[in-house]
Amino acid sequence: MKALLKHRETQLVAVILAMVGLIALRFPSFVAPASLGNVFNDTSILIILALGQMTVILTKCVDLSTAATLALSGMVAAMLNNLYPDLPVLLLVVVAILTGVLAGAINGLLVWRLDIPPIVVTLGTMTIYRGIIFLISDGKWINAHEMTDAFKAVPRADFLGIPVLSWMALSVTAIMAVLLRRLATGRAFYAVGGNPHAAVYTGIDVGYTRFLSFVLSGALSGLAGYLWIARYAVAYVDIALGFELDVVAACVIGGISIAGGIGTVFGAVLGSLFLGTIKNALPVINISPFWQLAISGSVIILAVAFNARAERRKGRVILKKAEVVA
Amino acid sequence: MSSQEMQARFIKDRLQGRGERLLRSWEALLLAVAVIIFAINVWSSPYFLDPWNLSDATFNFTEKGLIAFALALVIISGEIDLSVAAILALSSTLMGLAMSHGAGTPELVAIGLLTGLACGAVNGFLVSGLGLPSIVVTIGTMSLFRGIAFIILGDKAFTGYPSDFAWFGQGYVFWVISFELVLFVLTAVVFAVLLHATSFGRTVYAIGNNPMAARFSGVRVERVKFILFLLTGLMSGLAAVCLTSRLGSTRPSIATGWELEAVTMVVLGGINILGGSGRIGGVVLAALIMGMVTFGFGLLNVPGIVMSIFVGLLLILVIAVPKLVTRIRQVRRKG
Amino acid sequence: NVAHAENKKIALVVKALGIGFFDAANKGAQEAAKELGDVDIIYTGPTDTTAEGQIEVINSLVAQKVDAIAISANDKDALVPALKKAMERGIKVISWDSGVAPEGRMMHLNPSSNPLIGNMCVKMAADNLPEGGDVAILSAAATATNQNTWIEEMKKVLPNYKGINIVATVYGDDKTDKSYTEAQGLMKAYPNLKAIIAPTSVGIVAAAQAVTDAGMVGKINVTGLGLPSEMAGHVKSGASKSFAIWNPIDLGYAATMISYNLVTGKEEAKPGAELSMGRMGKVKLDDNSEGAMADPFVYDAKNVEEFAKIF
Amino acid sequence: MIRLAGIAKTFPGVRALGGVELSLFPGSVTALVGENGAGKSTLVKILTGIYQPDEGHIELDGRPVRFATTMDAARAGVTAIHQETVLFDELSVAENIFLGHQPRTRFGFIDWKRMNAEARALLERIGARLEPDMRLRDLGIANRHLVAIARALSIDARVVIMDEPTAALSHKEIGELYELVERLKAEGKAILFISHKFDEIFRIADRYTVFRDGEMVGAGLLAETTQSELVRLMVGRDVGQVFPKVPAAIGEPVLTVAGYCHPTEFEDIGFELRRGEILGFYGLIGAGRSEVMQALFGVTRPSRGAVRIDGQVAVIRTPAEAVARGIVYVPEDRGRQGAIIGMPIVSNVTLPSLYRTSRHGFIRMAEEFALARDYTARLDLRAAALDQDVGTLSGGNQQKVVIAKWLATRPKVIILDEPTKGIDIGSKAAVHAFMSELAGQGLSVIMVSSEIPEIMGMADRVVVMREGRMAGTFARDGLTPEILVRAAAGIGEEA
Ligand SMILES: Nc1ncnc2c1ncn2[C@@H]1O[C@H](COP(=O)(O)OP(=O)(O)OP(=O)(O)O)[C@@H](O)[C@H]1O
Ligand SMILES: Nc1ncnc2c1ncn2[C@@H]1O[C@H](COP(=O)(O)OP(=O)(O)OP(=O)(O)O)[C@@H](O)[C@H]1O
Ligand SMILES: [Mg+2]
Ligand SMILES: [Mg+2]
Repeated sequence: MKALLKHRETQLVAVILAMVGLIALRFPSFVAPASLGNVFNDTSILIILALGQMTVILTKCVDLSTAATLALSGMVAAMLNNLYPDLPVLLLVVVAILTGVLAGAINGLLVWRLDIPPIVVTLGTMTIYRGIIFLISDGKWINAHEMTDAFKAVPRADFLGIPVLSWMALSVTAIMAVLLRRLATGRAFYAVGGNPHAAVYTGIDVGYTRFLSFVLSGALSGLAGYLWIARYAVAYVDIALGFELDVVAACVIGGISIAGGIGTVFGAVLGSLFLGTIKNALPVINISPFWQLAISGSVIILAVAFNARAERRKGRVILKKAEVVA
Repeated sequence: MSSQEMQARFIKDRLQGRGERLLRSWEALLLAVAVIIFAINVWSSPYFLDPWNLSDATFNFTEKGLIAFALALVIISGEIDLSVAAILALSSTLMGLAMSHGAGTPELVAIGLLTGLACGAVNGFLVSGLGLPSIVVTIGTMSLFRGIAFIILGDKAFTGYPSDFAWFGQGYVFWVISFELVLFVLTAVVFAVLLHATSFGRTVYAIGNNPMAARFSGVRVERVKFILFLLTGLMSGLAAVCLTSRLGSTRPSIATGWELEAVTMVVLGGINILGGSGRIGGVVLAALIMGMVTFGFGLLNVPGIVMSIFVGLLLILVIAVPKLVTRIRQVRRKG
Repeated sequence: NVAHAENKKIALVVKALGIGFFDAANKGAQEAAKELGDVDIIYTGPTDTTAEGQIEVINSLVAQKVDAIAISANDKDALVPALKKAMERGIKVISWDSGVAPEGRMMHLNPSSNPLIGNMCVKMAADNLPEGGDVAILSAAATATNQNTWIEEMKKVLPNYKGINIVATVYGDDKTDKSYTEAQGLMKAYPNLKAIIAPTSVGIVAAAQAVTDAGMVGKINVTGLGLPSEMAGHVKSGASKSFAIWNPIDLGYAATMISYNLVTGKEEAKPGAELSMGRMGKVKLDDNSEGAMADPFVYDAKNVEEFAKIF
Repeated sequence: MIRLAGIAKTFPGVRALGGVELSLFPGSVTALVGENGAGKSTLVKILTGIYQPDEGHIELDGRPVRFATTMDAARAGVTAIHQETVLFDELSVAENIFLGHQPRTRFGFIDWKRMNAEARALLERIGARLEPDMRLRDLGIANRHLVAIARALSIDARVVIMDEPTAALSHKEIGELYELVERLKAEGKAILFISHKFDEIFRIADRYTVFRDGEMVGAGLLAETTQSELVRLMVGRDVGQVFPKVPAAIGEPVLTVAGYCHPTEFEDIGFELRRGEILGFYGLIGAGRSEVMQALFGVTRPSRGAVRIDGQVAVIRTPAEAVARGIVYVPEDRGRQGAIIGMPIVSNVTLPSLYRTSRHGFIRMAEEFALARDYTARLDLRAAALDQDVGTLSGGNQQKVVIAKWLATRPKVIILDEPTKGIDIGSKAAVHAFMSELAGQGLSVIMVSSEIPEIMGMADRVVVMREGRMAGTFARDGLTPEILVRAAAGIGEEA
């Protein structure tokens, strides 16, 4: 029990529950199951992106191009749908994911083969990918009526009473949990971020592992790109502009250490839910829209300070008597 | 153990001469790029080589450059500040607030600078006082500072700044030389001296290379970092004075996205994003390059996003190409 | 290039490239250019809706020595210094759609009169609510000039519509996802909501989508200002009973015509003047040198399909 | 069993190995000796597939093999305990042991259950009392090393390489390691043992190979050689006295420490340091000596106690304050706390004394170089130029830069924490000679060391620490290794 209390994740669950409870006091309708389901559904895309970003951060890198990759993949899918309405939606989803994979692979290759710091690479590709959207779409929007109904229907389709969008987030979470816990590649992400130098000695190719994490992040951004565009039924250059910072913030709130090697799937999901709940709740509890930005900023800072305290090294204890107390 | 090490007791001061070092430096590469871009601009638009037009073009980079100089020091010390644009917005908002209560030009400038300092102090406290990672702290304060601006201003705007206040962003010191350009050059010199010729600058490099060893060498790491965040806040406040004066009005969304442009400028300028190396001269050249690219493309009416593709590519290529070249050389030597 | 050198260069500067409404305005400008013969249109703007971006664009247009700038502003005040400088260098500057403060331009062409638009928005909501009810506004950026003016006008005419309450104003920043989330928030916070008024083409589409997704079609009516091509689907589904817009093609056309007449010196923009706009007739300027083009036009299930093909 | 033929390896600018020959035999321990930077660790990395040789080849049972990855080497039965710690703080003990070759289920997933069970068995085998699910970051340095050993043994190997395995172990664990080596030998494994400690080489090894500047300069049976013969092969010349302590005039007290306490690390420390004195601090690894020194230097904050410098009470809260009062500290962890690798020699040397080479905060280049030149020359630094990055120097020379940096501040007290750890015998003699010289000039020296010969040879007095407390202070006269070991291990106290 005590061990449970100490876990960052457990604390985060408690904070989220407390927050939801407080909102419920003023707005009971917010905690109706349907309403909470909606909050989760709204957060699904953030969860998917955060899980991708998490693998990158685990390897001591950062991917600032996720939102741009999302927009690019979504635009590619939407344009194809517009030009060839007969193509099956599943194929378009695959195309979106592959676009993401390609974008991620470019990031990964630059980091792996040319040893350019990830923040520089993704800062560069972030603008490049958005620029490419402008070039391929000629800056035009693709609007709801230019997409087929089947294309738009997928995320909101109902399966066992839950929208497919939520199912997507749930299954990506499950897959990532298995990947990071039960596959050698997953453990390699932790090893590479925890101690890149030592990873070399255990036969892990540090660069290649980072490459893989970027590809994975790209693939998830690609999937999220399709989901985003189908859900909001519009595609244009500035889709999800600045969203990459939300994704990084969600990871950090969820206890993924920016220094690499520390973090869990559960944490990333909770971090996203936390951010999602706040963004969802603020308009509901009638907080002036002008306060929202400052509130989410403060919350991020608090979360970072909180996590840093939890993470602070206990230090080695030499004195015997101190050891008993500690 | 190389044979060099085994030789004489006498150790010479420098491995390479000054000239050779300059020639091989990042700045030389940037200068070449700048000259090429200048030439392309001259060739592609008849309007480029006009003193007034060139003068107008400098506004594309002067304010961002002011921020980039201070940011460069922060990045060399191994930290980062993503809240610079938000600080600018908050400074501008508080200046507007003061103006609406009847403050005159000197007070406005003071308030702009002080707000910047205060925001820098908040960042500095969180990063060096509490030891939190600067990249996430400043993502947080970025929302916080701009959020406060939104709280104050909401959907309103401050307009009607005193007419003499306009001089900072719209005034000319001599012929086509604007006040902002003079300020840019002066600040560049001050920061170059601070970084390259003072003991403070030296400790900044030491911290960026190895904060632990710097601390063990008697460097007051926390204090230096705090000062750097203060400086960045101050420069953001200064940029706020210029931009507010140039726009003649304030809205909370002012300077959105500038943090990434400033970081891009710094990195393009050859400052190692991981800390420890880089020079102010590079940042000056990077500012010029980015300004010329924006203006040159603007004259051809190329949309802004295409310019950013170009800057993004430049950012990656300028770092990638030298690495590729050495790699190819190595392979050739072996093969 | 010699032949072109004598052509008048008129720059049509928009809030951001890629927005359907402005692309349509560009069509109108091109039409005017063809009619006039000796005009080159430079259609440009930043890629995101910021004042700083527009200033850079203005600076490069000044450097190119264009003859006129016709701008739809992202910020009423911030553009003033840059546009003033343009005027000092002999460039004719007018604003259209979203205005610039009087010091920064020679005249402003309102697509329609602001009181009319405000009234129309409330009327469209009220027409479908004989018993009255709660209504919310979904705006664009909190800084958008025209949005704020229209919202003020809406509030002014409210007493004329019995039973209609405006319960909230939220801002979607002309971003789809933000507008969508805000619309969802409105539905959650106000269970009795009967209509959402979104006087922005991005917001209205997102709100209609949100209403559809929440299964509230028929319960909540989305109305406001939108483009027929973007709204056709939502009118069909019933999420939106009706919406209004002026014709952006006409707007672009008129702005170009006015600019041309100012450049050639045939006409002068001053309070009380009457400026001609080609096939659109004439516009009379008020004390602020502002003029309104036409009434907003209402689209509903009957006519939307037809116009969707045009813009 | 395994044979290396003509192996050569060049790093940019450095030829680490050139045409090396080496053979290992089953059931036999081969000691590999050589100065710092002779290429020993590089050879280990080639043998385990981390580096690829530029020339030459490896033969296993007479057949040439190629180790493209560490996995190839492991499959061929070669395993190593590396010199650097190659462990992961955030992972469990079991994962640290099996990372890279985890047991898998039929579907390719990691079999955590089996992994933990196998880890438990391995840990038992080497006598480590650790749970497989403990997180590594909660372990002390010695236990970490045991995990590293368990990791090496988790590969069913025929060739076991140990690169300075005893450098971080204490007395007791070293004994256990020797037993393990004997057991492996009895199992018929071929063992390569790298060490700078000659007593231990002669104790457990059968054969030797000597490297100098990346070349093999000698090999044979240990029974047929002597220590001085090995040293001559290593260094290429005779090395004089290793501990050239010259008696120095001992003056008045410079540093007095009384009732010094820290909440978790040490308690009730008190001693006096006099002018010209070398005060040794001995103890088993982890006794808390470094902690005391770092508190004196202002890195950590003590909870109670008084420090006096020249009779004046001194409160030291930061290293900067310590330096200002004339106390300087040469840390144990050279790479992380000592040298600033990415900066030139000159900047490293002048960093703490910048105020002396600058006016009003502006640095004067000429004075700066003069200062650096002066102190590096005194320490006989070997480098090509003063603006060369410190990272390009060998370990011993890096240590000299750190010492030069502190001498340039003209301190009263210099604290040397394990000054010769991992330093070869030639450089060691130089450091010792220099220490002696400093004391002779009236500087007070505190020397923390875990090597008995060094302590006995150099110190005027010795403080022994055990588990964060003082276990006794001993004068040089009549001191025997026996006394030190008993005090450090607490033998005789309980009995
Ligand atoms: N990755 C590398 N890049 C460049 N030079 C290297 C690298 N690794 C080793 N060297 C150089 O190769 C030489 C041999 O180093 P090595 O680590 O093998 O020495 P060693 O014999 O193990 O020394 P020690 O006794 O200090 O452990 C040294 O000069 C070292 O600086
Ligand atoms: N659990 C640990 N985690 C991280 N670093 C450790 C740990 N244990 C030891 N160290 C580091 O390893 C080095 C050697 O530690 P050591 O065991 O020598 O302790 P110490 O306090 O230096 O005691 P002494 O100097 O008496 O040996 C020190 O730099 C110490 O900080
Ligand atoms: Mg070695
Ligand atoms: Mg120690």
